[in-house]
Amino acid sequence: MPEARSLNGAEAAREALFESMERDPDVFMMGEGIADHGNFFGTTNGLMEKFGSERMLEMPVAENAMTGIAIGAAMMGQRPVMSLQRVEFVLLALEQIFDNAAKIHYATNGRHKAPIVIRLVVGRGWGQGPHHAQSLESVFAHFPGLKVIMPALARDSKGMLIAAIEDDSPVICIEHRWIHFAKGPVPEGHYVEPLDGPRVRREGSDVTIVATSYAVLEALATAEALDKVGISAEVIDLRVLRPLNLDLVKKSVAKTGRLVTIDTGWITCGMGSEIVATVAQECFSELKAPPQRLGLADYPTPSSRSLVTDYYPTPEALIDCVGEMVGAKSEQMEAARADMAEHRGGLPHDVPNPTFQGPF
Amino acid sequence: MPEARSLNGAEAAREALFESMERDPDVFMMGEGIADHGNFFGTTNGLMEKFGSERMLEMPVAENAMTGIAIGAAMMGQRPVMSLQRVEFVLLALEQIFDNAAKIHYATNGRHKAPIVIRLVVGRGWGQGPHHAQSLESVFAHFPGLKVIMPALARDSKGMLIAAIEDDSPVICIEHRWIHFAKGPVPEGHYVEPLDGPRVRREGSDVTIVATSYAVLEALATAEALDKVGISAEVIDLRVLRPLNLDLVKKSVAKTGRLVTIDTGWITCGMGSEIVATVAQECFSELKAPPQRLGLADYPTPSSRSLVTDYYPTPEALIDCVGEMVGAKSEQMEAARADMAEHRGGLPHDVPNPTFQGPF
Amino acid sequence: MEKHVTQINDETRLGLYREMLRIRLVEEAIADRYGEQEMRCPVHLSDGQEGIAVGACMALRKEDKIVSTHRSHGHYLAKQGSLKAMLCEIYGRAPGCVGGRGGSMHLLDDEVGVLACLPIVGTSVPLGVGVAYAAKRKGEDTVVTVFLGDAVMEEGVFHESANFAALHSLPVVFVCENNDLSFYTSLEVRQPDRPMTDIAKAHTLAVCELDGNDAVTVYEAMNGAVKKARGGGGPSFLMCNTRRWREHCGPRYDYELGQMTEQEFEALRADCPMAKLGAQLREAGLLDDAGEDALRAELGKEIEEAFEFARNAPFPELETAGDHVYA
Amino acid sequence: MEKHVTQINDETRLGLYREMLRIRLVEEAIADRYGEQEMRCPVHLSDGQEGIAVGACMALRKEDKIVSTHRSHGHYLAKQGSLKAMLCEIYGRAPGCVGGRGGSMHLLDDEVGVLACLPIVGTSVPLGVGVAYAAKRKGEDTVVTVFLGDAVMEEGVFHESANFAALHSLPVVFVCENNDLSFYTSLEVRQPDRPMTDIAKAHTLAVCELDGNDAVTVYEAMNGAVKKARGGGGPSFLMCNTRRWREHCGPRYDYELGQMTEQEFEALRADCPMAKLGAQLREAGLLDDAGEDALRAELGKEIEEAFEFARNAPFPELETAGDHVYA
Ligand SMILES: Cc1ncc(C[n+]2csc(CCOP(=O)(O)OP(=O)(O)O)c2C)c(N)n1
Ligand SMILES: Cc1ncc(C[n+]2csc(CCOP(=O)(O)OP(=O)(O)O)c2C)c(N)n1
Ligand SMILES: [Mg+2]
Ligand SMILES: [Mg+2]
Repeated sequence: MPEARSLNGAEAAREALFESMERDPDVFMMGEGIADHGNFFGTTNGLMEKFGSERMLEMPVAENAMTGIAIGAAMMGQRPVMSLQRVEFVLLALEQIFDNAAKIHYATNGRHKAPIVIRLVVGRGWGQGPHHAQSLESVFAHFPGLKVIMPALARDSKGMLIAAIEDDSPVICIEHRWIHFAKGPVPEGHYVEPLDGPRVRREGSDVTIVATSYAVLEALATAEALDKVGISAEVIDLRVLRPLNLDLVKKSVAKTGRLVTIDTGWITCGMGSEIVATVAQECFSELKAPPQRLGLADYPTPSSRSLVTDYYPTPEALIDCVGEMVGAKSEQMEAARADMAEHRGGLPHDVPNPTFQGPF
Repeated sequence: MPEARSLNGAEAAREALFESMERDPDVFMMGEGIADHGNFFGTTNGLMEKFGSERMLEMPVAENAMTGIAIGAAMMGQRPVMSLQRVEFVLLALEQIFDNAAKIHYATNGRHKAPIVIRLVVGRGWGQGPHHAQSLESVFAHFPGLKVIMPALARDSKGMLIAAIEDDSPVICIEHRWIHFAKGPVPEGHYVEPLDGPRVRREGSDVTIVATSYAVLEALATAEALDKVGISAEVIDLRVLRPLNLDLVKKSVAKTGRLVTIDTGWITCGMGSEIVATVAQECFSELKAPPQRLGLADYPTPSSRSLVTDYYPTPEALIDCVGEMVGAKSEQMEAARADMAEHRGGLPHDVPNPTFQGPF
Repeated sequence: MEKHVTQINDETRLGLYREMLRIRLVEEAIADRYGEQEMRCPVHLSDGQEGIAVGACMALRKEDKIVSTHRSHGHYLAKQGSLKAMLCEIYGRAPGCVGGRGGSMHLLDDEVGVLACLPIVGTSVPLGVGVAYAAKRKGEDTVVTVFLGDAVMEEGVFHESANFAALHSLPVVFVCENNDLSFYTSLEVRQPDRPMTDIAKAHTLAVCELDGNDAVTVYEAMNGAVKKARGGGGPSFLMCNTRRWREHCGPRYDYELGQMTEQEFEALRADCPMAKLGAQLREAGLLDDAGEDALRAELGKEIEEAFEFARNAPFPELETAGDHVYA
Repeated sequence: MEKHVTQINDETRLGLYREMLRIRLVEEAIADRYGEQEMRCPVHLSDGQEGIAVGACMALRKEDKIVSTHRSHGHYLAKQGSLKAMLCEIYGRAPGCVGGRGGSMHLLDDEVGVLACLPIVGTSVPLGVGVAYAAKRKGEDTVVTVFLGDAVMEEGVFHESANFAALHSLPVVFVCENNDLSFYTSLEVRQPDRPMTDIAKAHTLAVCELDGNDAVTVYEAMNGAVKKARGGGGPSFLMCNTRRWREHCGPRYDYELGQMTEQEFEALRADCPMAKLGAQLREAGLLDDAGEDALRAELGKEIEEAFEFARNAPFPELETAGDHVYA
């Protein structure tokens, strides 16, 4: 595998698109404003110049037909990468996704395929409000026939997107805006990060934390803080939400006996429910403490910064949750909290890192 | 409460509609073919004659706008009962349901309400196939702001539907076709079965079975068979899937130490996942055995009868699951299976009872 | 739309008749046997509407593609989809066109370009447009025909799809079967009073309204639309007026449900696409009783055999039920 | 559509000017202060398009309702929505029109009929139609105005909603603000080359195309459409051509992003709805420098005060964040 440089998630995704379009003329991008000056959160820089408007297809604002058109084209061997700036826009196209994309291979007895990729961005950010900040991964993950992925590390933002484009099944790729800003090593050229399941991102022995997308980055930072106070957390990056392969999670829980999940979406009927249920069912005797779930507060996303203070699962909430689970002393938890606060360097809670200039 | 007669679920729902429309002029029905000769699975007999086309509003085939129109009318104090013959038709309208219906009260800081009822029918039946037999309750149950109900008993088909119509929040009412055929006592006149949570339908001490909709009827029959071989099952009818109140389930598990859930939909990210996760989290020390989940096989619904033989959770599967959980002997399980077989009287697996004439 | 008057030859006219008769006999046979409860899936029969299926598909090449709806038997057969595979599908048997997974509402025959017949109203429309878009990208000269009912004009996705097809001048022909009904609801209860073709025109589709019960007219209009599409001239919309004879779903005639009187029904049925062309053929000396009998015998035999085949075909193996979830 | 020439009086003309100026000054003030990062929500500014908001809303009664889009400041203000509540909402403060829950894309003021401004393209269209349907059911003579951008014409839900409004002759006026853009994509990349009004006509809406940068024209056309709707004459569609000046979302002018040259931008901005009416008023002796200054001072004061109010208003209490999930 070629040498790695440090790129952010957006640059990494851009390379995935670039490499894929260069290798395979059947790959094309479609969406609304995909080559505007914002370059789709920085993931399409220069692609229009390189590949032209035929392969950077600007679409009418009509998500339902757009999705059906993508599926129809994919049935004929094209590989469309449909990209929408917010998860919510695809709510208009769920009939196409659930009935056609997810089922076409099955319902044609294997005759047809729909190798489409649908990139959806979770609009966490300043004041996005009720219609622009949903995540909804567990909704997609309910449907057999779909693959659902959420990359966290920049390396995956590239390698998993390439894998998705090369996959013969329809792939929903949910990209959290804040992973677009996060840097990490990214190999040059073409490579694939397989869509085969979770990865252990940090080993530990006291508790298993299963996180997804941006929460992985937060969990890793929190795990550092916990480590300093003597609590050893294993952090697992879920990566692939459907088909769901929890072998690694079960193995980890067999070791730690404790499980915390962090959802990017709402907790009720979320991914954490599925993970906890599976672990309760299959690692029953290994569990030392009741498993716990973190995720969004159970109401729509309010816009005002004062209302979202604890809407998203915070490092503090994770520290509390893990601390209680392992029976940590209050001094330990205080220290871990203080460490996290220092780590954030006084940034307000609605800013992921200093490069973030919100709100759009 | 007035005296009860025996009606089937469809007749019970019809009475709910009749009573509600008679009491409140703001209540009206809308949908496609709602007063056709099939009378919407027998739930609208005579309503057109009684209330006229203004209140039995035949709509263009346009589910997305239909839903938005219902919400808009509801904002102005109307109480539309939108009815669709298959759950799938509403996939075209999920943007309206998730963004507007679910969030309008929250996002207007309590100023607006959307008192709509959306009745959706699960098309289990002969050869309905991949696009006409989905259930999807857990998808709706993911969204704060929606109420999601699935009546099982005829008494609830009426009383819960009346409650839904009188509720100021949007209610998704998922009606399994096969509950339309099942008879039970139904009081006359107006009464309400509150949307407050599950009900224990049968008491037991060895295992808690949480079922929904048609599965409740099957679970009750299976519990009889189990009882005869000395296994005492408590059967809980989930009824209200959002907001989810699991107090009764937790109490039951505290007693039995064992939990089986039966989903009407797919297991992964289904209601059972949520129930098992909550129980694992909150009744950890009371559990004597790993909780189990039943539900649809993890693929789209095939049409051919030979392919659906064990697609739906069968009484046999439930017997096996419970038997293993309580450590029953194989003779016990054989006997319970034989009893269930006798109970079904040799009916093929795709027929709920002799009145069923399928397929539409 | 430019009028392409095709000198339709006798062979083609006879072919149209034959294909209509074939569909008619198949639908009647399904209706006859439906009560046996061996075809355990919903069926939306299309007798009375054969003129459109046959007229449209006769103007297509084998490589051309079609997509259709819940009421697709006629389209599938007119495009020469395998009869045996269709009946096996309806009977839920393994040799069914999708192995018994879909039933009557999921017909498919890739060999002859029947790509997707799907039961959700409007759902196949953008698929067809996407197929045409792929053809255009690849520089193929395939034409895609999108069959749709009048109710599809009410679904947003039709408009979205037509907009895109027009914008990119795609090789698509939208063939609208206007039978006035959605379930049992008339057009006038669902759409304002105006020619539906106005909608298609507004989307800049080339438009033609015609008697869907006249297969020759449909064929000629279709020929024009296909030529235009194949030549890069962009999408057309044929509005074909017709009536279905049977209940929305199932084997009974509409009057048997009390939707209309038997007289009304007979009046409606008098405008039969098959009878219409049959009379012309007889007048032209191309068909007589003997010819008709021979045709019926030949087709009857084929159909009988296909039913036999389907009824005796094996069911799909339960163990395969979970195959092909992922490609 | 029938042309209702209203004898527009001087007061109304001055009123139109005043309201445009008010919106302009508000948007400019937002743009000026946006960089402070205290308004932590997206803003879609509407300067350049005020003629439509003001012309349309001036023809409405207080009880009449409007619904709008992501770009709703102008509509909200023209319908006399509370400026303080709007700014508080944008600043995320408790007295915001929805208590800080929605931000700029969820404005609402029930008191004056601003029912729902929502960010998902097309989502408020059927809501507005449903509101009109309720009014009709209840026999009220309320008129509902549905503001929409040109991109909404591409969304299926527009067509579905227009079909229903026409079918039931509902008291709706669709006011389409055609600024040629969706994000930064021109109409020609999104729709085929034809008048967009064809679509509305095909749905049997009464149609009028006009210069959206001429508030008087908009007002007059709107008067006609409202009268028609109120009288039971059914829905209309006003296509108002205009241009937005700033980036799709945010405070910068479009040329600052390199979307066009500064010259191009200035040419575009020369067609200013405010300047246009201002010149007429001056010519008619209804406005002079002193009058303009007084107006600006008065409005400037109101706006300044509203900003002061918003910036000093309390944030909503965190404990209330979970209220009102269920009614
Ligand atoms: C989205 C959706 N809504 C409703 C239905 C139920 N439905 C099935 S067929 C049909 C009527 C369609 O009428 P049309 O398109 O004119 O076709 P026809 O039955 O007349 O051939 C309806 C409403 C559906 N299948 N899908
Ligand atoms: C369903 C949906 N698709 C896409 C978007 C992203 N989006 C926000 S505004 C906008 C442009 C809409 O253009 P138009 O309706 O003409 O309004 P304008 O911005 O020009 O005022 C788009 C595509 C959205 N909000 N909702
Ligand atoms: Mg029809
Ligand atoms: Mg625009």
